[in-house]
Parts: sequence; C-alpha cells; structure tokens
Amino acid sequence: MKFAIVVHGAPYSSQSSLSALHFARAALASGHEIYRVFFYHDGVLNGTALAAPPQDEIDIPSAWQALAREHTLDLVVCIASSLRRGLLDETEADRYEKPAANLAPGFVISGLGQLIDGALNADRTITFCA
Amino acid sequence: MKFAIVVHGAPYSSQSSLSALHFARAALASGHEIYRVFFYHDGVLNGTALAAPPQDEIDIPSAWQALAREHTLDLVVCIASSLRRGLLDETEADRYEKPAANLAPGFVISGLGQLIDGALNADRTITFCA
Amino acid sequence: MKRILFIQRHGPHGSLFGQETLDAILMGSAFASCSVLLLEDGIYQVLKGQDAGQLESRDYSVTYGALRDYGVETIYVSARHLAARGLATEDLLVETVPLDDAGVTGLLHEHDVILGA
Amino acid sequence: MKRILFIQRHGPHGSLFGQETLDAILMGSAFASCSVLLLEDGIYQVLKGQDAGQLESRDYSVTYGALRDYGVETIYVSARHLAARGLATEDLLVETVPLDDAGVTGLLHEHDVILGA
Amino acid sequence: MLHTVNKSPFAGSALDNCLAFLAGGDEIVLLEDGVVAATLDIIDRCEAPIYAIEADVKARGLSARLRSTVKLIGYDEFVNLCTMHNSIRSWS
Amino acid sequence: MLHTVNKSPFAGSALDNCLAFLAGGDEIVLLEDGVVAATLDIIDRCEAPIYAIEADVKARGLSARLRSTVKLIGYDEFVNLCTMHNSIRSWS
Repeated sequence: MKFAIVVHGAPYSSQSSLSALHFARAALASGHEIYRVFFYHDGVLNGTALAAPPQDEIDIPSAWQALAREHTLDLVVCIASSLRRGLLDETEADRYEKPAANLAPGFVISGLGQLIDGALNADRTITFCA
Repeated sequence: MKFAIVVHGAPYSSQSSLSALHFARAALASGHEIYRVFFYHDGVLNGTALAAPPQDEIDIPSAWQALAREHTLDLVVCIASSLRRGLLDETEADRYEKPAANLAPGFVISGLGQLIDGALNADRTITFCA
Repeated sequence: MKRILFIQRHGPHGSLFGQETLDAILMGSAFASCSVLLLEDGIYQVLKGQDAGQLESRDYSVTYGALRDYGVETIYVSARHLAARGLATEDLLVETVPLDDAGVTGLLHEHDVILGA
Repeated sequence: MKRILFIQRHGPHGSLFGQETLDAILMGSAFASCSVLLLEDGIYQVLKGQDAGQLESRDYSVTYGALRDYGVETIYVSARHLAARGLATEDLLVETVPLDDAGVTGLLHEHDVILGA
Repeated sequence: MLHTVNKSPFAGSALDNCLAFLAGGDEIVLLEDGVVAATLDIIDRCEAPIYAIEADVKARGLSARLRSTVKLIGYDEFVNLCTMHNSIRSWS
Repeated sequence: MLHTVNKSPFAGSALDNCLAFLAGGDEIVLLEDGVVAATLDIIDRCEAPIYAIEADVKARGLSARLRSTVKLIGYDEFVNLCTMHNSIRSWS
C-alpha cells in the first residue's frame, strides 16, 4: 500500500516529526511504499541543514536523510511555508538575494501541488499535526 | 522604566513575535528602556537572516533589526534553542562544521544566563508566549 | 476522482494555520473535488468585518469569499461550535451549511482524504 | 535579590517546553532565589516511571530530582490539577508542596518575576 | 499583578487558569486569540478590570461583539498597565 | 475511518471532537500527549476500540495507569490499522 505522510510540526518543538519518522520506518519495514513525505507549516524546518542537537539526542533532520537514502524517499518541503520561515535552497537563496542556503541534501522545495498530488495518488494520507 | 521582553514563538507561525514587536515599539515611544529582548524556544527563529515573506506581509526579522538599529537594542537568541532549530552564527557554524550561518545581523547568540540577568535587572519582565 | 475534505479549526491571525490551510484549499480545488469544514475557532476565519490593518497583517478572510469561484463545493460549519460562540450563519461572510454532530460524522465518511490542521 | 517563579504547564515529550523550561530553571537557580510551580499537564513532568528509550528521546525527568541540589527552594503543584489527573503527590519523583487555588494565587504574588511557558 | 491571556478560551485553559488564580487588585489584558473571551458572557463573571488589545479585536472582526465590561486599549496603554503592576504573568 | 488524537484532553478539544464525530466501525489511536486520555475514566464511555502507542505511554510513565479498555500497540500495528480503514483523521 502507498502512504502519503504529512508533517505539520518542527522537529523537537513538537513531537509530530518524531512520530512521523517512526511511522515511516514501520511502514517501510512492513513492506509498504511511501509515496511522499510532505512537510507543511512549521514541518518544513525538518529540512534544515544547520541543526546541531545535543549529542545524546536524536538528530531528526539527519534521520530523515538517512531514511531517504536507504529507501529513495521523496521528501518535499512546501515552498510558501519555507520562504516565511527562512528555509532556502540555492535557487531560492539566489532569487531572494539571501546570504546562504540551508536546505539539507535529500529534501526538495516544491509547491502545494505536491501535497494534493500525494493525497490523490497515495492509498492513504496520514497527517502528523503540530 | 526598564523592560525585559521574552519571546517564545516563531515569527508568523505564532502571533507572539508580532505582539512583542508592537509592545517594544510602544514602550520605546513612551520613553521606557528595553533592557533586553530574549528569544527562547521557537522564538529564536525571529533571528533568521533567510526569511523571505510575501511582499505584502511584514518582514518580522527585519523589523526587529530596524528597531535594534534605531534604539541600540540587545536582541539575544538562546544558544541551546538555536542549535536544535538550526539557527547559527559564524562561530557556531564553524564549531559544528555546518555549511552556512543564518543568524541575522543585529542578533547575538548567547546563553540562558542572559534570560536570568534580564529578569533580575529589568524593572519588569514580560513574556510573549507561543 | 478522490474527494478531499479540508478541516479548519484555528482562528485567524493567532497562528499561520488559517492562512496556510487556505492556500492548500485553493491548490486542492484546482485538482480535485474539495469541501471545507470549519470547526471550533476555525469558524472565526469567515467572520464578517475583519480589519487587520492595525496589526500590519493581511486580511485574507476575503479570499474565503472567492472559494466558490475556485471550485470548492460547499463550506460546512459545526452548528454546535457556531452556537457556542454566540454566532449565526448570517454573521459569516460566506454561505455556509451548518451541520449537527451526526452531519459532521457523515461528512467525514463521505470523503476519501481529510487534510488540514 | 529578586525571587523568580518558574511555571511549567506542558507535559513531557510532546513538545520541547518541558525540557527547555527545566534548563532555564537550572540557570535561574544558579543566580537567584527560585521556586517552581507545576500546573496542568506540567505535573506529568515529574511522574515516576518515565522511560523514553523506545522514543529515542532523553529521560530528563531525573533532573527534576536534582533541582534541590541546584538550590531550587520548593516545587509546588496545583492540588486541583493533580486530583483532576487522578494523581497524588506520592506518584511524583520529587517532593512537592500541593497548593489550593488561593495558595497558588498567593505564590504568584510572593514572586517578583514569573517565567515559563 | 497584571495577567495576560493570549489564547482563545475554546482552545485551552489559559483563561481558566488566569481567572482561578486572580487576586484583588489584579488586572487582565486579553491579546491575540485571547480577545475571543471578550465576546463571551463568561467574562462578565470576572470582577477584575479586563482590557483587550484593540488591534487584535479589530483584526478578528469582534468589535461589535464586545461585552460591556471590556475596555479596548492600544499597546501604549498595555505598556502603561505593565508599569502599574509589580509583576506580569502571561497565561497561554 | 481511523481517528488519531495527539493532544492531552486537558490541553484542548482534540479528544472531544474525535468522540463527538465518531461513527460505528471507527477506531481511535492515541499518540504523543494524546495517551494521557488512556488513563482517564472519560475514555471508558467510548464504544469504539481505542489503541495507544506503547512508546508514548512508557515515555510518560503511564503504563500502570491505563484503563482496561485501551490496547497498547507499536508503530507497526498503527500502520496496519491505517491500511484497514479507508481514511484517517488526525485530531490535534
């Protein structure tokens, strides 16, 4: 079965991204497919390349990247949410003349169409709310 | 009178930073002093240099910077909160070997001691909760 | 074609959920059959007479009035949540269909996907 | 010297407020006279028997047990909020002083600064 | 003591706690989503003076629905209220 | 339909709404702070099957306080419940 996973919460600030990560791992371990993980609202902050959590705590952005490498996941952060919250890839950093980009490898910035596409094409859509 | 202002919410995501900004402007306009603005929890994201909000919306990080330039404000983001949330100055980016820094000019990263110092030395401490 | 229900349960301006969920509704209505359900303080999203100028914020409530033009089928509200706030459908700037609790339950089950905070 | 009251009203693990407020309490107790008030789900911060290993999260609740060593004077709880959760002070891993509503009101007024989410 | 409430009474216990722990001489400022309470009759039962931030009331279209016990204020009056009380508790 | 609840019943209306809008055949998964409800007698009144994520219950020290009507599950069983219902509503 194909899952679309929607994440609304920032890592650490809300448990939702950790729950989504555990859910995604379990779905993959059970042989299901993850059609897409869509990060919306504060959830886009899961895609930061600059988080430096304490060493005895899980590094949530890195855990998403590791899962994506292992299973070729489509990790999409919403562009409108990202721009307001200061999460930029190289293209957007150039476009808005900002001094740096901070989107982690493995994540892509895209539009809300990817949320709707996921909802329409996955067998199940589950949201992890902030 | 000297005010310490504590901000717990991320810009846009929560109205708390906008309220704090309005409060700070009104306090200064009434002839009061702002001893410090301390950004804690998600509030540290007020200090991002990378936000690119829609042109018809207020740019909250820039508004803090403008107020700080005009009144020489002490804008402090909590270091522990910042590290988990991916907000780094050049020093921290180097220390944690991260690819970029994203703290806006006008903000400084410092420890929780600055929160306590503000609470002890200001005449009034007001918190804007997320 | 799948039917999507968007639920809005946050008031305006206190957080970004209202504005960003509205963006998702607009996008959804371009690609799918969509309805909107306003619960709890989400009902305040469409209260008449909002003026956010003094807040330096955007009055995006007017966009709700255009949802029909974007193809959104119906905007539903919980009649119980409306009454608890001392409001009536006449106080809202869009035409809404009030539902009792059983009506909301039915609506949830009529849709294939439920989105919204 | 000013007296600081830290209020904790969020449960553990669902958000970072609990852990970060605890950090602020530790810092505060190094420089000032501090007390802690647990309200609402903040009481769950000090419930016995927490084990966050399966969550890949840190069991920071043990640090509450060390607050006295850091100089925190007293940890107060709302007796009403405790009872509403079916809990008693014996269920908590630190010694707490339960207060009725008037006691909480008095506590708020005894302190010069109130911090915490 | 000055109390602030920034959440809707329908969305949590901020107002409940504020009212439960109020002392004589205390005052209350409703701001952000907290101004929703200014339109409900529960607020009439409160004996403390209650203020609501005008910009927040207007932004939410609630101006015509205010209970008569609530006084609209600007941020300058909010600042002034802070100076008139020894401490401030923000309920959220 | 599968319902999830991730907030404490003391911190908002997530559980209230979930229970108010429940249909026959629906099931409920409590996760994150939502597992607090699994220790309260209000949950006994609910006729739908109720599950709680074990990792969340353990992390909060609530294992010994669960109501007998609540079944502990892992994330794998959570995934399986999702496959067995046509849609999922997350109450927050």
